[in-house]
Amino acid sequence: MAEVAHQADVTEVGYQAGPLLEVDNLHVEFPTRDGIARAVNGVSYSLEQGKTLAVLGESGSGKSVTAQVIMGILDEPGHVSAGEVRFQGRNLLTMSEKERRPLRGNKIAMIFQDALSSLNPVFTVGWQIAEMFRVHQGLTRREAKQKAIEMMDRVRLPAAKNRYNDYPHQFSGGMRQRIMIAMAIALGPDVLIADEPTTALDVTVQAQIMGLLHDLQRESNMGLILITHDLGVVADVADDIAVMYAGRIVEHAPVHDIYRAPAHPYTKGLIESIPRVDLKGQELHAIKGLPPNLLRMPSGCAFHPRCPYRTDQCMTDTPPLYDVGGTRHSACHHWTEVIDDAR
Amino acid sequence: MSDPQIAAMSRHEDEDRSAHPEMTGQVRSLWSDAWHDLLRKPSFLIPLVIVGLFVLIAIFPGLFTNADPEYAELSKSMQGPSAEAWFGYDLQGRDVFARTIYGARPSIIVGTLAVLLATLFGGLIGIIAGYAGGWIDSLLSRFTEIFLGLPYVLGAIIILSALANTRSGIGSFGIMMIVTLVMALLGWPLVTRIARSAMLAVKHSDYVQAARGLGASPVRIVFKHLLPNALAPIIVIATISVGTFISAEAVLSFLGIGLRPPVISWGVAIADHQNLMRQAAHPVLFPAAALTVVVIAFVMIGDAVREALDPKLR
Amino acid sequence: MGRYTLRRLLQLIPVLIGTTFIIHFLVWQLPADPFDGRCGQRPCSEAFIARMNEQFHLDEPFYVQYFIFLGKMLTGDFGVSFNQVPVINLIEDAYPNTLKLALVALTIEAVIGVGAGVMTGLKRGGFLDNLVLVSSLFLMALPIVVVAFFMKYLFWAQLGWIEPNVSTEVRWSELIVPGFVLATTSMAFIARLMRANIAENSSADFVKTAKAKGLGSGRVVGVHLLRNSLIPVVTFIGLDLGNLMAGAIVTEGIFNINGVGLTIFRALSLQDATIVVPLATMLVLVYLFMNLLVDLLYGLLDPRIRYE
Amino acid sequence: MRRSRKISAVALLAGSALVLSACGGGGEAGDDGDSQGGVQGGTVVYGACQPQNPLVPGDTNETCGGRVIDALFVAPMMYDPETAEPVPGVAESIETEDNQTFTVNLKEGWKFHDGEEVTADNFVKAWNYTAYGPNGLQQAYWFEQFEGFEDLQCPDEKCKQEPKAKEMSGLEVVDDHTFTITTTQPFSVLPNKLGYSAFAPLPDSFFEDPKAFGRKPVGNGAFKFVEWNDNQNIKVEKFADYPGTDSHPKPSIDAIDFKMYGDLDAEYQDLLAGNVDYSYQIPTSALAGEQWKADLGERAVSQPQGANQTVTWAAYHEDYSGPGAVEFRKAVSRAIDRQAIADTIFHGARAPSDGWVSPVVEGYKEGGQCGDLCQFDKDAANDLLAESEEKGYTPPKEIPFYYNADGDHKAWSEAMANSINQTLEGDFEVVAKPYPTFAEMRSDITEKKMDGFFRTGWLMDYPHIENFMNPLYKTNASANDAFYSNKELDEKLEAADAASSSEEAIQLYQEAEATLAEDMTSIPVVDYTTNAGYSEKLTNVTVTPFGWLDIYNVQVTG
Repeated sequence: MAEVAHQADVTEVGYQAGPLLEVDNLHVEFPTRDGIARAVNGVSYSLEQGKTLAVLGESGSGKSVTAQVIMGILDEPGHVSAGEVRFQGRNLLTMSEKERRPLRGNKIAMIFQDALSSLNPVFTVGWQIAEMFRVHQGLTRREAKQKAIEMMDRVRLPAAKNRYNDYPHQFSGGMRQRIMIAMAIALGPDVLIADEPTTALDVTVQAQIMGLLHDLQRESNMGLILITHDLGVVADVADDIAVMYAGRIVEHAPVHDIYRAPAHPYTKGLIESIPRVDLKGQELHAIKGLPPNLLRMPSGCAFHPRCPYRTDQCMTDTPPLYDVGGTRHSACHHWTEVIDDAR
Repeated sequence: MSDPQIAAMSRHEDEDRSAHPEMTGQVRSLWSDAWHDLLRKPSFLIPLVIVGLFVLIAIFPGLFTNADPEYAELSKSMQGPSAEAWFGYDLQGRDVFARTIYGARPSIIVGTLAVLLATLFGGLIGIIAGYAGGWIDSLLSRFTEIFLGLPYVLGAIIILSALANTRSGIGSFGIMMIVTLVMALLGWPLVTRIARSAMLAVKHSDYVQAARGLGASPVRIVFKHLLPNALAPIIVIATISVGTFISAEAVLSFLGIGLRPPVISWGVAIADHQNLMRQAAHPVLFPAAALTVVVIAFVMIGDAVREALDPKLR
Repeated sequence: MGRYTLRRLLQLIPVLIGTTFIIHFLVWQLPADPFDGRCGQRPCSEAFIARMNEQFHLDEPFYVQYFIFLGKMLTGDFGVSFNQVPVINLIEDAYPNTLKLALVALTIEAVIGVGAGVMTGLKRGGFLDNLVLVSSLFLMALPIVVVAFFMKYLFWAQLGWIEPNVSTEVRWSELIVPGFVLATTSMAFIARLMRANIAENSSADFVKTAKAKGLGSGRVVGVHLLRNSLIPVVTFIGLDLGNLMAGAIVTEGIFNINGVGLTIFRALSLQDATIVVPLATMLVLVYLFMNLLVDLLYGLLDPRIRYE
Repeated sequence: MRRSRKISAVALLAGSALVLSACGGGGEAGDDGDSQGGVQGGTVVYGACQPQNPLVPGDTNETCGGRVIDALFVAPMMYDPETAEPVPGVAESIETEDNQTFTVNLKEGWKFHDGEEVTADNFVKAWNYTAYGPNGLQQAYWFEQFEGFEDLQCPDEKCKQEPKAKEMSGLEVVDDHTFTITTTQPFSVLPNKLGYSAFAPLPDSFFEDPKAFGRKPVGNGAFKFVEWNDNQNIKVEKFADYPGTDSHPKPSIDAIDFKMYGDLDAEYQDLLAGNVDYSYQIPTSALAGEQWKADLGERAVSQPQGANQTVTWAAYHEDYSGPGAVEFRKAVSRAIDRQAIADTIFHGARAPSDGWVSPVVEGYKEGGQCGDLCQFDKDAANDLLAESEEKGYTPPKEIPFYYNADGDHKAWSEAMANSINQTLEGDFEVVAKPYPTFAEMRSDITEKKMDGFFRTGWLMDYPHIENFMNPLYKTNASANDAFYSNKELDEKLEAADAASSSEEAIQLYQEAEATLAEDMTSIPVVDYTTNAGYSEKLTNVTVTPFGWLDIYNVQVTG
């Protein structure tokens, strides 16, 4: 830890010791015809250099929206109503677009779930990677091409040179995601946000991509935010896990703690729904009920309609993020029972 | 005029279909959703009311005016609007309001009938070509392209000039039918193209393959799966075309080769009086306004239907 | 691609034969005898009719006439009109004018249509957006004659910026207003098409990627968004060239431009099929080749399209 | 569109003939024309249209080409620019004793534009060529009265066999500057006719390559051909060796640019903008509300023209013949409010007709010969209708009135139909029905297929009452559209043709005209008025009774 911080000190002038990236009490709202949808409701998490934070949750839980806020690419009409996002101590949300743009792609990069639709279909992949160098570093076309081919090699794309002029649709899914990654890490960002990077891929390819991400992170010592709905893929790569539900973090803990003993009934449900080899023959648990409607959020704990531990208190009081010990937190009034059950 | 837009729309439409074949699976909800959607949209309801009004005028022109549209008094020629004649008098001294009212019927009949014919014929050919494939498709496609190769204005002028023989005393109905048939003749190939590609997209979609795999009879496949799904783009193109066809009819009438007396036509009224605009504009203004309103209303309805039925924009 | 082009070209042959046959048939066979009214109030002398019939092979069955015509067209012989003017002269005079007019119209519709479409597509729901939506509806619905008279009245009679008619030299600058008139409908349509494309693509994933890459909004819109949204518009514009050329009749008439449409229309009213058929055939050729070109262009613009 | 409709209307109005009269300068004597110290030089831009035939005098039968031919060629006679009286052209004199053999004496010193001298041979060869059937020229019929014309016509329909002769026996060259014409019957107005452009001479170069000549004509007139850009313009320039005549002096201007328009409105706007110097037609848009007089001021010219508009009955059709039909036609004639139509529909561009002959021609009888029958009177019209019913005539329920839609005839046709319908109280209706083209209408007219009444118009070929009688009403005449046959009329016309003096001839023609009121198969409606305008650049402007600019005396200033 100390070493890492020291390194950062050297590389970044004016960087004050502390987490690389912090999301602090973030609120995001989407005005709609039927009312305001509160997609993110006071989310806080932080990311250290060289670490991997997995953000877990169902679709609509606010995990991708949070990532888009960090990148500054939130779609209209969504907007941040409160909170801060600090990168190396500076609040990104109060920066002007002019100050912020150089960070995007350069310091904080992002890859998306569907590489086919995320890559521009009408430009060659090489061109799209080279664009990073040309725009951010002002390289000439030839220099940028050279660099882009290097990056393509780096993400282990076979015959990179020959495929520089190919279009996205000419690649397989896994290859496309490698190209996205090459593009994202082209400029050596400090933070890489991977939004469901393997969801659309075959299982075997998933593992390759996760492996690649993991390797790259170690090589360049960047912070990685891995957004996923699949608890299974993060076990081997994540350091910490933040579980989100209905726009809030419901549990935040180091990865081994969570697997060992989840402190929130939702986390518990997620873990139980992973098919496991050692529990062969047993019934697979699914969390009952549906994710909440963001326009008509349940009172109290948003999870209570689906929660087996529900009490009257859950229906009225919104649970705070209880300190569960160590670096663990859980937003459940009954977290003690949940942990006990798990053990 | 009408032709290029429709062509491009159709191209657009083609893409949607082939790019999202899975969308066609949700046909029933699509139709009912579209309907519910439309009923809530002012951009659909307002033009619908306008079109409704004009259809009413077309059916019962006598409800809206007592004046005889053919009664002419030269002494009143070109007199401006007054309490007696709201829209004034035309060159022949006829009541412009009455003529504007009576002009609705031919416009609407020709526009809708031409679209109907073009859609039925073009749709049928397109569906057959798309469903049958193979040499039937090739043959029908080449046949369609021959007619598609005739640009709209040029084709209409040539055909109408060739057909414009009055001797047989064909009367109002005959005149309208000739114009209708020519417009349908030039309009059907577009519908064919759209119908064919819609059919192709649906035919290759997973659920149709599945139904086939499960041993559904061809008849069942056609009526249960293919037709309902292929119909949406055809309906969209038909709705939009009504407006553009009415506009096209007016231009042909203006050129002197479309509708003509004894049919009372807005396009003819504009052509007859555009020379006199420096003297008085009202004999041009009112029919032109009526024409514009009707066309806008139809185009807006078409646009709303397209939005409702086009899954991509929802 | 090469094989695809070849196949398309081969497919064009029956279409061309079919279309020209239809035109030939309609123009030559349907109307009354072309020489009925040629000699004014008196009937034409039999000698005159005999001379003309022989010169234009009118005594042959119509399919023979058609093949004679086709054969001549293939060798580049457009024949002479009833008044013995080589039709190629008319084509040489009229074609450049119509082409120029269509190109001006194309430029105007592309610039204004794309501009308006991009602006409104990026900022939907605003005042400008509604203005463009409403005005484009109007432009699409207004008969072209109304637009033409209005523009001429405004720019000539009121402002005095233009001459009432295009001169015989047909200078580019003189074609701006007629071009605008000719372009109105397509312009409105392009604006709407572009707006829809921009709106659709601006929420597309690859635009998000472009933003995430840290590109300036100018580059995001100007390179990534525009390039994709332009594809359908470019194909539309390509197809429109043929339409504009064939549809310029009204505009050519009102601004006295000696173009193809006007020449055809005049020839039709004089029943001179010798002029109508070759000129219409030339228009159809342009129209069909533009269609083919657009199809091929589509493949270049959108690499996802593959030709079997 | 509109443009071409109007043009064809004008161009074909008269059917066959137009008279090119560009002859000019009546009032302004003086050898070199510009005696008034006017400015020499300059180009007149003349509003025009694309000729429909090669530019050969014997093949040009419409005004678009006629106007150009008129500048390029001079016939033996010419017509005075102001009065349209025949005056000498290339001919020094035309002498006859029996009105059947005419001796034409040509002036010396006239040259073609290629330098060849104009001799008697040039006339005789040109006329024989025009009349020769297998050549199929449009104006062949002008030589019908010449002896030997029949022998030059094709013996069979398809012209497979050669005609008996190649030269008319009625033409004989006496010497280089004298030739004689012999007609089959006495024809007193022949010299009058010889001003028409079909009688122009042709140079030897024509016979070498008639086709090329038609695109690049070589004439003997005051202007020589420069270039012809189809549908754009035809340019001609002053011919230095043109000798000039008293009435048609050497022109003051250097060149004429016949600029073609597809649309009268466009032409008119260019006239206002100064891009056109002379327009011989003002569009309806400007006539409406007298707008053009406000626009042009003194430069607006309005004067009678040698053309009229009649309607003709298909009296051969069973529906329109029999006892009482004549009274019915008279009733219809009295039910047409000519004055209202002239004022309202034509905005003064036409005047109500009072007879069958244009008021501008020699032989027009003051007050007209139609009398009350051409006066609108509702009661009188209904009385006539009642009379016709008494005699047992029942008109069909629907009476079609045909007009051609490619001319500007719709408005007045409808107005006339309305006027008749609203005046006559009978159980029938007149319906104005358009033929798409003049050609198609002519075809049905000449094939005797009409089943109602229809518009007929006549633009004089030459300014003489004879031109409004013989071609139109004589039995089997070429433009007798009603297939009318009246023995008394025929006799009067023959007598007039053979009359020994001009006065006597006119008297007889007028008597013939008067007989037309008996049957009313042709009903006069309106007479044409020339409405022309010219630019500020032109001075000394005369507009001829044909409606054309006097190009010999006009001057360009500024």
